[in-house]
Amino acid sequence: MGARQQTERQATAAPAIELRAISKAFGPVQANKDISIRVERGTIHGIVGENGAGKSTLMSILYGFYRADAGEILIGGRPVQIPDSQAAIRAGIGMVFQHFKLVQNFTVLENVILGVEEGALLRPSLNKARRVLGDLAREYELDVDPDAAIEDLSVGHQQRVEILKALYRQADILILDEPTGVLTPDEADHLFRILASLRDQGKTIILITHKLREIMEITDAVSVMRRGEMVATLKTASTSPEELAERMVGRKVLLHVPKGPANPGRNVLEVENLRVVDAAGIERLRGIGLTVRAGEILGVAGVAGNGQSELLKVLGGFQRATGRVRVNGDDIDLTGRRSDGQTRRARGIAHVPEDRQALGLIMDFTAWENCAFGYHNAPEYQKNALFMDNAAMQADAQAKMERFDVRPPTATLAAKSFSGGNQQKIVLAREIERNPDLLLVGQPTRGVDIGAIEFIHKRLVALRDAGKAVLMVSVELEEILSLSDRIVVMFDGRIMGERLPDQTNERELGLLMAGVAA
Amino acid sequence: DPALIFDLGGKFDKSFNEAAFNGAQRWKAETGGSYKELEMQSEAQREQALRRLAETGANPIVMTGFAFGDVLNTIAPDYPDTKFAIIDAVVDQPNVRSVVFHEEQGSYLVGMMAAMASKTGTVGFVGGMDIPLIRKFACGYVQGAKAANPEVKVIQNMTGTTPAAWADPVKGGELAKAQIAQGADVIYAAAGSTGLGVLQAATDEGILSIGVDSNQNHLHPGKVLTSMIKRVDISVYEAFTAGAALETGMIAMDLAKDGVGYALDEHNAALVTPEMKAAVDAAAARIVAGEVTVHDYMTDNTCPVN
Amino acid sequence: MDLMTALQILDSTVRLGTPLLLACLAGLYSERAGIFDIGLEGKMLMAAFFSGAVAFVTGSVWLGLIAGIAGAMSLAVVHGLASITFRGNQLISGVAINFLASGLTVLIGQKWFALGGRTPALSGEGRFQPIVLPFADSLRDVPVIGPVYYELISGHTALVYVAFAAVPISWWLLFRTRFGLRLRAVGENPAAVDTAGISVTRLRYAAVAIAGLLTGIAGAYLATGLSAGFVKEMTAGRGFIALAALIFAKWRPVPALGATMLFGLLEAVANRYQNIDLGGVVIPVQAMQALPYVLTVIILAGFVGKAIPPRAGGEPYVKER
Amino acid sequence: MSERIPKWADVVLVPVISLALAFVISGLVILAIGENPWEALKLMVNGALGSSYGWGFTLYYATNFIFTGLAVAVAFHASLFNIGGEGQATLGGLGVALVCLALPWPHWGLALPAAVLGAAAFGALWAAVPAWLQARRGSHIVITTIMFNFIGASVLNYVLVNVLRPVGSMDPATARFPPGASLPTLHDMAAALGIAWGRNTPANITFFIALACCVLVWAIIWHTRLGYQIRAFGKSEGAARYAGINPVRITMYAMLISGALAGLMAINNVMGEAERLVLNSVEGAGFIGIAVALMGRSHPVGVLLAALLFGFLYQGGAELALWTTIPRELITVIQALVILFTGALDNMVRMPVERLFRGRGAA
Ligand SMILES: Nc1ncnc2c1ncn2[C@@H]1O[C@H](COP(=O)(O)OP(=O)(O)OP(=O)(O)O)[C@@H](O)[C@H]1O
Ligand SMILES: Nc1ncnc2c1ncn2[C@@H]1O[C@H](COP(=O)(O)OP(=O)(O)OP(=O)(O)O)[C@@H](O)[C@H]1O
Ligand SMILES: [Mg+2]
Ligand SMILES: [Mg+2]
Repeated sequence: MGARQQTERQATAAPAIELRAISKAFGPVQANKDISIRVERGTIHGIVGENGAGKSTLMSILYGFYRADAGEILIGGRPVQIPDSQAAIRAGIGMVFQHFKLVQNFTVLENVILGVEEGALLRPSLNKARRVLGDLAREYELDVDPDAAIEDLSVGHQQRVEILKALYRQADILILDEPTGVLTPDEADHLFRILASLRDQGKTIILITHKLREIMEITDAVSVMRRGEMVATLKTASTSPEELAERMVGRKVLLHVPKGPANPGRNVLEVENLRVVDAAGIERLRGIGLTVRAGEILGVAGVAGNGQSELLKVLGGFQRATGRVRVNGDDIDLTGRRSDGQTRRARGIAHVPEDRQALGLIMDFTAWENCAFGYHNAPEYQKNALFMDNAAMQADAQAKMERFDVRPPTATLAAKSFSGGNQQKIVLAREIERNPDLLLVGQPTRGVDIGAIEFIHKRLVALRDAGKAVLMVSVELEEILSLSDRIVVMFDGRIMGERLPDQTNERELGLLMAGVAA
Repeated sequence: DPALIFDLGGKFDKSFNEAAFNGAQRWKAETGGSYKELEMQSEAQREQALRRLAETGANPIVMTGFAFGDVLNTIAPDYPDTKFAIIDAVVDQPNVRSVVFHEEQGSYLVGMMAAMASKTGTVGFVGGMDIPLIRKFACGYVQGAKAANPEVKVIQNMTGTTPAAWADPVKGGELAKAQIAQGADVIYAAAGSTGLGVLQAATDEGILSIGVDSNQNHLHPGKVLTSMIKRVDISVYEAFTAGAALETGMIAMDLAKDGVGYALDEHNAALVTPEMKAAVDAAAARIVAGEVTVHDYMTDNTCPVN
Repeated sequence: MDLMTALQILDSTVRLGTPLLLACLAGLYSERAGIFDIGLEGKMLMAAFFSGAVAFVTGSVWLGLIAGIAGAMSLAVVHGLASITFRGNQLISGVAINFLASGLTVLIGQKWFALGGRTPALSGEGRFQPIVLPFADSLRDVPVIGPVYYELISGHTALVYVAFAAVPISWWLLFRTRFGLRLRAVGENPAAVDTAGISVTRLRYAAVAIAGLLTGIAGAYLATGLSAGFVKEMTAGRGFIALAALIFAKWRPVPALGATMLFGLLEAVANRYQNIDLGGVVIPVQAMQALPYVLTVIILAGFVGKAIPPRAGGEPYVKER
Repeated sequence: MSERIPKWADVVLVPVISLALAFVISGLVILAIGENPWEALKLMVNGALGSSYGWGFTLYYATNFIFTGLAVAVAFHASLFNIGGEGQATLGGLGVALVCLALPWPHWGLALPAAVLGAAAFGALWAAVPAWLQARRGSHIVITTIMFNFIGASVLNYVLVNVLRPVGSMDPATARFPPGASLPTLHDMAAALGIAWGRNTPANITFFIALACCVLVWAIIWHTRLGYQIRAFGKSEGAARYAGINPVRITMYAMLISGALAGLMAINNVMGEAERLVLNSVEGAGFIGIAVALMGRSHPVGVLLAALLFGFLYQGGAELALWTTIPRELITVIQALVILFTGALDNMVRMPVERLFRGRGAA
């Protein structure tokens, strides 16, 4: 069906949302250029596009977080002004941001009532919210402990809180920006069930995601953005992932990286009985044992918060632990003075951390400074005993960025001015190009667009094929299944089981991740 | 024209510098002459101020405060035709007049009065920073108090160790209250504007206080027992009057020269009993006559009594 | 130590702790809303001056109080403009405010009264007088309770009671009301507040204004409650001690009471016991004067642990860079 | 991201307009107290910059502020707020005094290096305790450095009154340092080169040490591994730990350098100017260092410029107070306004300037 035909039919019934000729610039960056889009009432409308395409900006304008430089917004056919989020909320719009807007040390209830309190005193509002949340939980399977502090909740639960916030404000139109980036497949399925039932009740949903599978599964229509422009709006039923990917990136993309059979060699990493007790006295790792061999990718699956982060931190050298870890047959100090990232790197362990912004990069440093981060003691970066060789570091970074297709390939830009996908490439370039014996990698493609996912996956496979050991932690089962040569599943600080990718499936892994021994 | 340089405390400190200012004003009023005055802005400017005044032809140049001593000692030889007068320090140069006060004598007298006015047998002393000058005040005060009443107890406090100690009336008030709580019913304050807090607290709590440097009796009429006055004004007035013919050498301003003393005026007349006055005046006479020596803390850095 | 001595020391603690408490609570509101405030000292000083000056000129301590609050508020507005509207550096703004107050008070004071920055001494209605609470006199002779009530609880100026009342009120306001919820949220995550449709700017201005109000009372207490008039630099570093207490209290109102009173107590003790003679070895007065600060360091090192400030503290809220 | 206005406008135009604003308001203040702002300005500029004599003082004050400013700046890079410059400089003075009085120094060339060591060591020592407490015990460095300012004042007071004061001296100060410890002033140095330069001004060779420290700090922060690690730690402690940077060690190093720099100020004021140690020799320079570092955006060049500006204000203002009836507190007000407008309200100027440039770009 042609786009024109579609537009004609919709002209009769007023769409839930219509944006006309929206433009927005951040200084020199034109984030949105003359964008028009219609979203029909009672549908789920997907928006896809590469990192930095302008999706979040567009939605933030709709939600009154940013103000457009030009353009018009119509809700239910009537033009409205949305100067701030209060106006958006009044217009029935709710938004779940890509980076949650929750107050970390507040309880769920407090977060939910923030801004829509009933009166000057909190108690009545809290009571009402507790009641309503109970109802919503029953209606949409949105359970969270209303008295838990946000910082103690898993990301999945935090997202539920965001959705509850929107529903509590009786939003008719719900915008979700990359909601599944941090969810397990189970949680994602759950979310989609919720979204579907919301749609069935007549609510309108806009879903931004990088995962085309999700678009195909749940949306009714999909809009594609590229470099700040709207390139197409399509009926989901009449398109395919391949077509969407091509329109997004402007070229053909491999959605699955081809990979030959593994050729595992000696044990590179041997972990025995690893235990970690955190500052609050909670045991985070309860006797982990695993091995990774040269020339293989070991995938560690699990719901976030089941000890994978601690495992990576221990191996990366910035969390104390007990037990035994050997790399290339040599014991590694887990508690003493030599238990730090520098020593680990000297042993040939490279680490791409889960949280690139908080750990992997110094956001205010330039790209070239970041490209030496952790390896700043390396001899090639030193001019002499006293000074570092900044020129050498820049040249080195420039080369790495070009090889890893970081865009823009400008080594003098600050890390924070790269998009998430490109930030991830910088970290990967730094760690992979060190040619480590063992690469630890957490959530390699979280929040990264498909073009970049393809690239990152290729590099990981290439590293494996070069005979290196890779330990990959990911909450994306698809990624785990397609990249790993062996899979272990973690639950509650333990290894629940080990599987081979061609002998298992998402369902079985999902059960293991839920702590149900298969 | 003569010139006057105030120390860092500033012209209006209600005590030392202000007394100097008053002396200069009196000279001005009486002679109709004009003079130049400067307030120090920082340590590094002492030399600058002295040199520039000397170069502009001011004569004599009078400065208040021992902190000038060292600098004056180095620059005085460069201006042999200029006369300098320094208050509170001894500078051994041919063109310098050094004026030192025997505050211990004045403090001795007010110490006696304190001990005699005290009903509790406990009197107090609040100093500013712990510097030798203030210990000199304290030591004289204790000697006087013990002379009047050997049994008397003297509580001594210093306010602090930073220059803020001279300008913290709140803390001054608290120190006074702490001393009152320990039984003191007459308190002598030698602590710059911190002392204002001491006098205030004493007044509020219904006990007596003793002012310092200038006559502070009027601050709380009927509540300030007396003030230990240090006639800086006279020194300045005399120096200005002498003009370029200023005699150099050391001048000791003591009781004999009326350089120090206690204040008696309409504000405290009712507080000072005839016996008190008689005793104090007698002691003053004996000191002048050399029959009684008040120990000067500065001579050996110790105080015979506590 | 007998009861009377203890009570006198505690009484002094209350007096010395009160300005710290008010300033500390002021800082608490501001920093809970994400605006660092190292200008507490300056605002107190400004308030002390204007309260002293106006109380002298009008003879009314209440007008003085209002003027003091207005003085502190005007600096609070400057701080708000710098750190909220113009998204400037909050530390710089605070430093500037301290300098501004220290200069302006003397400059204006000299212009008005020509006493080198001092105001003339206040008396009578120009000062806050101690309030004797009901039954204080009649209960005085009841053992223990009587003296405690008479010496310690009764007999302070109105502002002391205001300061103490401000503690539970602040707790209630911050943790039991909508305003408090929003205020705390804006210091933790202004984006959350913004996306909830609440004005970050307005909230932060409100917090800064409350800080102005409380420092205003603190300054007025110094000049018209504790002393009788303004003397230049009379805050003598109390704003910084209040800041230390705030961190000590981990930005909570009730611990703020504890922390400020602890500082007050340490100072009161050091005032009271200055020349301690330990069998021939006389502890120098300097050691006693340093004692409160040394003890603070020891307590901090030993018992308090890491204090985590409000997460968005010190950062201007910028949506679009 | 923010290339909305050309760099020159950001670095030169905006600060200059801000400064102008600060001076306009200062002018209004002067007017309000009944004086003539124009005359005042002339007097200030003349007094501070109009002669080699004025420069001699301006540079002297600036030297103090460079040291304390650098001290605060280095700590800032590690995200540590060192309010203790005052105390560290005080103790630095003690170090200088002990060194200078220890030996009958034959020549300043020998005394200077020793005094530099003494000053740096004592300053660093006074920063070391708060640093260690922060690193190991999590005690907030802001509080501990404030406390150490007070404790330092007490220590100095005790030492000067009871230990180092010559008997019979009224002044709580040390004896004069031996002549061999007397540093060459700018006048002496210029004279050696045949240049006439104001006599009897306190500016001395330490100014060049301060300049060298600017270069040194710049080199350390941006060209050494230590500096790299300090900056990384300052930006993100979590990331620093990931990279294997030891937080305790970096905190200690940063604060030791910071304290040493603050301590070095004593070379200028104690050894170079007073040639003896007096109470309160620091005179608040430690606090001005905070303003200098903030205004200088923690960059040595910025610190240098801000220190010069404050040196100018200090000297110009002092001249004003010396020769007119304007109270010296006017300087404090002008300083405050300069700090406020250039440091905290700079966006007030930047925003309209941006609009101006955007308008021109569109046209
Ligand atoms: N607050 C901001 N200030 C300045 N530039 C911004 C801001 N937010 C976004 N941008 C820029 O606008 C462009 C669009 O960003 P936006 O976040 O809308 O992209 P996106 O499509 O959501 O990307 P992603 O898939 O990474 O979430 C980017 O180039 C980005 O650099
Ligand atoms: N407030 C902001 N100021 C400046 N740049 C911003 C801001 N917010 C986002 N950006 C920039 O926008 C781009 C994408 O922004 P966004 O936050 O949507 O993506 P991200 O989460 O960093 O990336 P990804 O979606 O790939 O994970 C990045 O270049 C980021 O630096
Ligand atoms: Mg994104
Ligand atoms: Mg986005």
